Amino acid sequence: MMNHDVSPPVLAEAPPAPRPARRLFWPRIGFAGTLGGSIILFWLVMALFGGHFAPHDATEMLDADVFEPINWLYPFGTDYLGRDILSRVLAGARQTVGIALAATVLAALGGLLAGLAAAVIGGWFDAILSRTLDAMISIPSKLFGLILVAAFGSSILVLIPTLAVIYLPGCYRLVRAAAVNVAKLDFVLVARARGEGSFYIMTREVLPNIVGPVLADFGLRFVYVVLLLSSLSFLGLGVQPPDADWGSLVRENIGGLPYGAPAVIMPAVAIASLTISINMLIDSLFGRNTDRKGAH
Amino acid sequence: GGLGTAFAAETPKKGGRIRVAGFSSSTADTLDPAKQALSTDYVRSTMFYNGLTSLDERMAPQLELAESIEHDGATVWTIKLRRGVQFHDGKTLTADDVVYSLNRHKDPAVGSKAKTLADQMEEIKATGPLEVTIRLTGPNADLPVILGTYHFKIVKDGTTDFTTAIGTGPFTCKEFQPGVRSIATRNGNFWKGVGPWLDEVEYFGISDNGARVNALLSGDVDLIAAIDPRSSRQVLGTDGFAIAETKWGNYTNLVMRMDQAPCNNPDFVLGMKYLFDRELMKKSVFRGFAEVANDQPLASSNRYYSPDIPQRPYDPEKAKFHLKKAGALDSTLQVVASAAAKSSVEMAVVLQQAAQKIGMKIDIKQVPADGYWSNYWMKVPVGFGNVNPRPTADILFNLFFKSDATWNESAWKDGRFDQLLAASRAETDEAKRTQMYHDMQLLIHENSGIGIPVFINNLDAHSSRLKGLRPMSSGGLMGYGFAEYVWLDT
Amino acid sequence: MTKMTQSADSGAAPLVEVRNLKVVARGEDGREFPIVKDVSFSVERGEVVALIGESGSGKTTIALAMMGHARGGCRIAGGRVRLGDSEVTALSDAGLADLRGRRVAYIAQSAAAAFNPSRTIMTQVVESALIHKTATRAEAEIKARALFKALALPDPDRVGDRYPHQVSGGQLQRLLAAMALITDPELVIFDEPTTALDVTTQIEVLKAFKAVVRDRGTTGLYVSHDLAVVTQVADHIVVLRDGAIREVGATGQIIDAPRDDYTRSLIAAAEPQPRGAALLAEPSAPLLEVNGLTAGYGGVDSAGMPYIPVLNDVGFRIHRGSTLGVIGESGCGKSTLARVIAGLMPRARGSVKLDGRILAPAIGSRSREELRRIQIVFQMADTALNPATTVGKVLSRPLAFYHGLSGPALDRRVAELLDLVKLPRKLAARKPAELSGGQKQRINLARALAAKPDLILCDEVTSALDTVVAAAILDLLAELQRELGVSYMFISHDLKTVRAICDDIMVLYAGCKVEAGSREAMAKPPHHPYTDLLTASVPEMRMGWLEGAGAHTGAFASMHGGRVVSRAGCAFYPRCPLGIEGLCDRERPPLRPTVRGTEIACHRSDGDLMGLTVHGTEIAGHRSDLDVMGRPSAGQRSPTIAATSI
Amino acid sequence: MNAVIWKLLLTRLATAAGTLLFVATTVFVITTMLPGDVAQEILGQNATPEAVAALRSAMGLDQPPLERFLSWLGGLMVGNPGVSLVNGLPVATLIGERLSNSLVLAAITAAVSVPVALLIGISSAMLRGSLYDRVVGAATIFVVSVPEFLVASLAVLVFAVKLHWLPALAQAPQGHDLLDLMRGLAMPIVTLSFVIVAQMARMTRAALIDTLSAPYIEMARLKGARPIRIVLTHALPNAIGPIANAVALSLSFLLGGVIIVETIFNYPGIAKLMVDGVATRDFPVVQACALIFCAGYLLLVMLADIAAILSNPRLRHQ
Ligand SMILES: Nc1ncnc2c1ncn2[C@@H]1O[C@H](COP(=O)(O)OP(=O)(O)OP(=O)(O)O)[C@@H](O)[C@H]1O
Ligand SMILES: Nc1ncnc2c1ncn2[C@@H]1O[C@H](COP(=O)(O)OP(=O)(O)OP(=O)(O)O)[C@@H](O)[C@H]1O
Ligand SMILES: [Mg+2]
Ligand SMILES: [Mg+2]
Repeated sequence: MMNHDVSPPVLAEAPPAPRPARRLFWPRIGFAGTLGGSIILFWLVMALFGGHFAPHDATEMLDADVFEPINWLYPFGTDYLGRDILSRVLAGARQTVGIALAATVLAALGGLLAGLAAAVIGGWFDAILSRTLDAMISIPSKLFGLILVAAFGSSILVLIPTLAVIYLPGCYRLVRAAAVNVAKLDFVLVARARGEGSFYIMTREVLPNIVGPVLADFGLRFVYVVLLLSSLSFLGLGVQPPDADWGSLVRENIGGLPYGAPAVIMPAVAIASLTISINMLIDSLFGRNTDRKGAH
Repeated sequence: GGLGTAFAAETPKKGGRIRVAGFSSSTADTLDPAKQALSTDYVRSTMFYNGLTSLDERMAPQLELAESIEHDGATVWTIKLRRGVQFHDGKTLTADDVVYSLNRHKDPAVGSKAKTLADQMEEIKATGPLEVTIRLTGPNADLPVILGTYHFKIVKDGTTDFTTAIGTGPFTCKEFQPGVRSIATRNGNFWKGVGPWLDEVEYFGISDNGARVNALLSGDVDLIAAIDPRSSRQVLGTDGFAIAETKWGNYTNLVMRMDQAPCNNPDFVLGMKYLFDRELMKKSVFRGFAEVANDQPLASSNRYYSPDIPQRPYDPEKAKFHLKKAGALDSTLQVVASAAAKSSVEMAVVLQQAAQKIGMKIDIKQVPADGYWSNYWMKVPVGFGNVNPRPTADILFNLFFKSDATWNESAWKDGRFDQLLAASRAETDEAKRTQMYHDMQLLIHENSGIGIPVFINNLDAHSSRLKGLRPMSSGGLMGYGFAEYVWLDT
Repeated sequence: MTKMTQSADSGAAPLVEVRNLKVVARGEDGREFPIVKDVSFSVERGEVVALIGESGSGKTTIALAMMGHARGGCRIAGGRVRLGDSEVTALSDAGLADLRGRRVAYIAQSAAAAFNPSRTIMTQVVESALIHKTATRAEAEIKARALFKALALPDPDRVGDRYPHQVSGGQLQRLLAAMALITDPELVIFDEPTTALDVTTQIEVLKAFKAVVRDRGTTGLYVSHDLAVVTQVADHIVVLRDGAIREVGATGQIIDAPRDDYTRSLIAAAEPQPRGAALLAEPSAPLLEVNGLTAGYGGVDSAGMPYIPVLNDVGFRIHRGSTLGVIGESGCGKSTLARVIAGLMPRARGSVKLDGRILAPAIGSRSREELRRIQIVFQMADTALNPATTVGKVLSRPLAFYHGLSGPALDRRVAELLDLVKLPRKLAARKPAELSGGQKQRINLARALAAKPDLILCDEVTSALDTVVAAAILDLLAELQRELGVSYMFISHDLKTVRAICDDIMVLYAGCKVEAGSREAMAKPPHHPYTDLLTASVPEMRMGWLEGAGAHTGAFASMHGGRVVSRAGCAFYPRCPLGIEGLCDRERPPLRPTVRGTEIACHRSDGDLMGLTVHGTEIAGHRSDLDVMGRPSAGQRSPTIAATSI
Repeated sequence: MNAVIWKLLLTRLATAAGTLLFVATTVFVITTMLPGDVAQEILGQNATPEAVAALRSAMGLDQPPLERFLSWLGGLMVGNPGVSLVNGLPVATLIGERLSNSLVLAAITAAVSVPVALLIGISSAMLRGSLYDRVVGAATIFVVSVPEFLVASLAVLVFAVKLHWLPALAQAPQGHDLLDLMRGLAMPIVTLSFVIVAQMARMTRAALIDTLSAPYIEMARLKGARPIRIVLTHALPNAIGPIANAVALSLSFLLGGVIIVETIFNYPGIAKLMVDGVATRDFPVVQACALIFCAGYLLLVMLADIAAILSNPRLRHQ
């Protein structure tokens, strides 16, 4: 039963065959999934056009008091410099959704490829890759951040890969653990015996069988990236003022907490709403009906 | 609670233990007076050591370990020491200790922060068991003040191990862990006779402002340093607690390198100075706990402050005019800010707003606090600096405005200023000297590439049980010397 | 529905009554389709009723319904199942829990999968007794050991302390039975308990089951696709097809006078009729030539020899358009042989030539063409299919990969392939999880065919299939051979089938080639003692055969561990009735030609071997004079005999 | 202990050595690449070129990096991680107490959060798809997605400032009895648990669901086993592998990743030490910390694998 250091529903669910797919996809998502999906959609729209819906200029210091409570003029109150939080959250959607999503996808893809390759190719390749990434995990992200700012200066183009690099090893570990067990199964042997290349085996034979765990992990990783993003921005690597991603919004307004200022609560809520819905969507896509495996 | 309540004078009571939280602590904490970098170090050194002199509320030197100080022509100084002062280990103070303590600063290997100041002491020698003679490279009337600064505290002759502190100060060092905490217990035979009142002081740093305030309000600590202005409402809102505000002339300034484009154009510099919405900064960045400044480094509390320079207003029109003239409107300006320079990021944001209004685009580049001073400060065309007040205007000007000063932040070269500076130092007639300082301030205000929008006041918070705290223009926490004077009202 | 008046105590209501049972399954598209349609039958107390039908006909599904259980994706859609006085289909979850394992117990199709790998066998065997509090742990364990004995398990006192992976498949199957019987349930369900076993083991298991059922008067529902087996154990037979009942009757009647013509075809197919020898057999140069092949698992030592040796100096040839049958009991190295030839496993010694050209040991260094020409059909049907892809995709890939097919042409070819292996085209949209064991096996075969290979290594392709489908598949293989001149290496443990379809036969024992020759030559003695054992173990479709067979097969089928043999000696020695102490246990017998033109690896002369034909008496005779040679007597050696005499 | 485990141990230790060396090198390279060095950082605003140069040579920073690295490495080999550049104290003494603090915090947090996570994971695996499952799932995600500094500050505000139940600052464990310790560390522990519980819980759930679909589980059901029994005695033992792995990963965070908690609760732990080290370019300290984190991580992962093996007889009896 070595296939038990696989985490989630490995052989369980996999994307339906292309032809029937279109018809079959929706019924499986269910309520939670649809809800999650629509919230994500909402934030995506905001990421693109958030600016237009913003009641105020997200960066202007209105002559309002700081940390104002919720009121008609400022639905989410004002921040530590008297700026409108609603507008800033909407504007922050672009930073957060854009960067964090991009970085997470990058990390996931990187980890996926590396993990699959390690599992399928194995041998030295696997050993070296694993050790290297083990080492990377244990080098603190702050150092990474610093060195990267120092080396390339701070810009989104540096930020995204940095985040990705920091989260790649974790993803790799998971993928590899799952893939190694799939790669041992006969149907992979069949593909090898057919003379298929490693890439085909990685993507067509193994990948579909570990999509579940990978995505489940993706959901969680996204949360971490969002949070790390803010702390890197704090280091100066990342989103530059006056713009701010949601994490940074929470951070810069933390002083409002004693006054129960919505300025600190609302961005946190925004983060939660996005991350939760992403995970809801993923769960409802791949977490469920793993029980179908019963038949033999 | 309320502002200033703590300043009422009452008769002190002996005894008690307090916990005090500074705003920073790191493994770089040191008990070596020469190496001191941060207020946390100053607090410790004033607990454990004494200087030859000390500085009072108005930064005027008062005799401490020195019994008398005489000079001729402000060049050769003779210092007589108090008799019978004992170090914590019982050894009595002699001239050798003083000579050793002062000479250390000149040795590069020590890495003293005061090396530049110490270098002007050409010769330091013991001219008697309790007499030290110092010959300066040139006349300097301010030597007594310099000797009152934190780095020139007196240590025992030959001390090289600073894992603990053997000084003559009001407290003895019971425990010291860099970056963790230090515990000071009352020095039974403190030479002054009066004070200190407290039995024990535990001192450590909490770098997170919120945590610091919460620690105070939850009663875990009795006194905290340098709180964020935004937390003032929270502290004042809770009874049993008070805030001590110190006007001390610390400022965060816009640094425009006049040796680089675009700042090499006077119009640009002037335009930027007009672009400061000083009132808004005071209001929204510092919640009113600041003092509008006038692009020159001396605060109104300073005894050489020049009141008759007209205040430069926030004037978008004038700004636009000059910046247009400098051709800065149609190009994007990059301003570097960092947490290292207090509140510079917020100030930059305010500036950015103002610029936007006149159609000028400013990009803020926020950079890590780590290595800011070595990598960005004075290197980028437009950035921020943060300057603590110096004991004397002379030191301040010498450090930051003299044409050949290492930290001539804006690379501002003005022969007339330099002459005035040199003259003022030798000048012993107070009236003449004052006038010279006023002129120098005007020059800075007019021509230098330094924009100083506000002076930032320091806010300490404490429980009302803690009495005897007084503001000192040399810095927060009574110029870091609170330990000797405060007492607990039980 | 025919009431079974023949049963012991007529009058009393039958123990189990199934009325209009309907089970449906949910497909990928969420739509439900019936897999068991309106099935009704009943089982009297103390009798064994067999469910028989082709793979995929719904046997397992019905069996599970007896316990009110439906596999994931399926559900009981209608009808009722009554067990004694309780309506199974109406029970609550708690009610079902009380029923299961207590009043009705289940022996799963695959014992290996049914045991929890991380717990000792004993804990799992006694578990239901503890759950239902029918006994204290101590009592339960005592009882379990008794059962182990009764089920002819070696070392009954300690086998319980082992973990599932530490006992052989046949033993697991029996342990599973013990697990079922520990609570003396009223009804025991046997789901193809012997399908996965080789004949020699199968016989023991069957005998054990039968003995136990008889002694305990247990009522049984026996699921199988093998008429011959069912004939031995069942009183009544229910014939199923496509989830519907075709015929019900007493065993004798079904065998001798089947009414339904599907039943007839089943019976007809039971005895596979020999096919004509391959067309262009002998003259041509061999397609595949294997010499001195040695291989194994667990890494190699300094000498390049594997730590877990499996194959030992095996050599043979396969001619274009002909079939080599490889036969031997479970674990003798058949699959390993196939893997080595296919290049999936390194070989330690020896060579593999295709058309005279040596094949590289590893796939990586073989050309795509070489790979295409040799295709392998894996034994484990379900692990050989990617659970994530539909059957259609599984079949399309080789077509696209080797022959560059695409679009409609591709779809057409896929459909043809499904027809070839007698599967409905609609299966193309399904995932492996929704196929029955046999269906998967056929998909595997179809995938191999898709490559248009010259040689197919068939590893137990028909073992999981019922006679009809199996026969169809065999016909298909023969047809392809005739048309395309494909060659096969046909791995099986079913001598009958091998004899029927293969031109040459090779018998493996413990990784050694013990006998080989053309089908004709192999038809008559002399045989290697092991070959004889195999022959004798093939069940015949005649009631009471089992009891008869017991006489001698039992005699030496299960003398495991009775004698020790050095690695240099003859591996079969411990079970051999003719073994010569001091010779067979020391030297490995060389392959030698026989009078019949076969090769045999045995120290005994043809004459001695001739004498060993399958009659209890002769064996007995042999044994007695063996005993003279001072070996432990059969009584001690053969647990089976002990078992049958309780 | 048996052959398999020993073999694993040996190979792991060997590779671990390699990995650690790799980490040390990388960290060293990074620290030397970072602009500004310890001399500048010490002198801060007073860093005149000559002063810096002088201090450098005084500290021996003017030697070529490779030389410094090798001498440091040599020291390490004989068990001496060098002295801090900023305050001249031996790195060992700097780390000593802080490490034990960190370990205490990590240990207690683990002791609290792992059971909780398992409980959540198991229960939601048993009731998968149910409302409970969804709610709990969402809740765990919510808990992680709230920035930890927010959680921490909120906790302090409520329990220390408003209710005065708990101290706002975490006391370092020195001679307190366990109760004090728990009181002093309650909030840091909760905060940290918030961060790590989610991942462990989700992985547990996933792993269990995976095993729950194995045939032998169906068999257990057919034996009449009740759900609880099925999960605890049949599914769990077979899911230990992946669960242990997830736990290991999460716990490895407790050594290096707790900087925020250490700052907010002013808890002198090793994470803060490292951050200070980075800020002051005090590379012996940074090195030592990085190595400790790495070693801890490798150790945890190894333990996880051992757990996986022990839980799997097939591997155990190879
Ligand atoms: N989970 C499932 N979803 C959809 N269809 C299923 C599922 N399980 C089984 N089936 C279908 O139900 C039918 C009966 O399956 P079942 O396993 O009962 O057949 P069987 O008679 O036991 O076959 P075998 O002898 O190969 O085990 C098959 O056609 C199979 O494809
Ligand atoms: N991966 C493996 N590692 C170690 N030993 C193995 C491995 N696979 C198989 N074996 C052993 O090798 C021997 C031959 O296995 P193989 O699968 O070839 O037998 P087989 O003849 O195919 O049996 P069956 O008829 O049951 O399929 C068996 O004893 C088996 O236990
Ligand atoms: Mg079946
Ligand atoms: Mg096999």
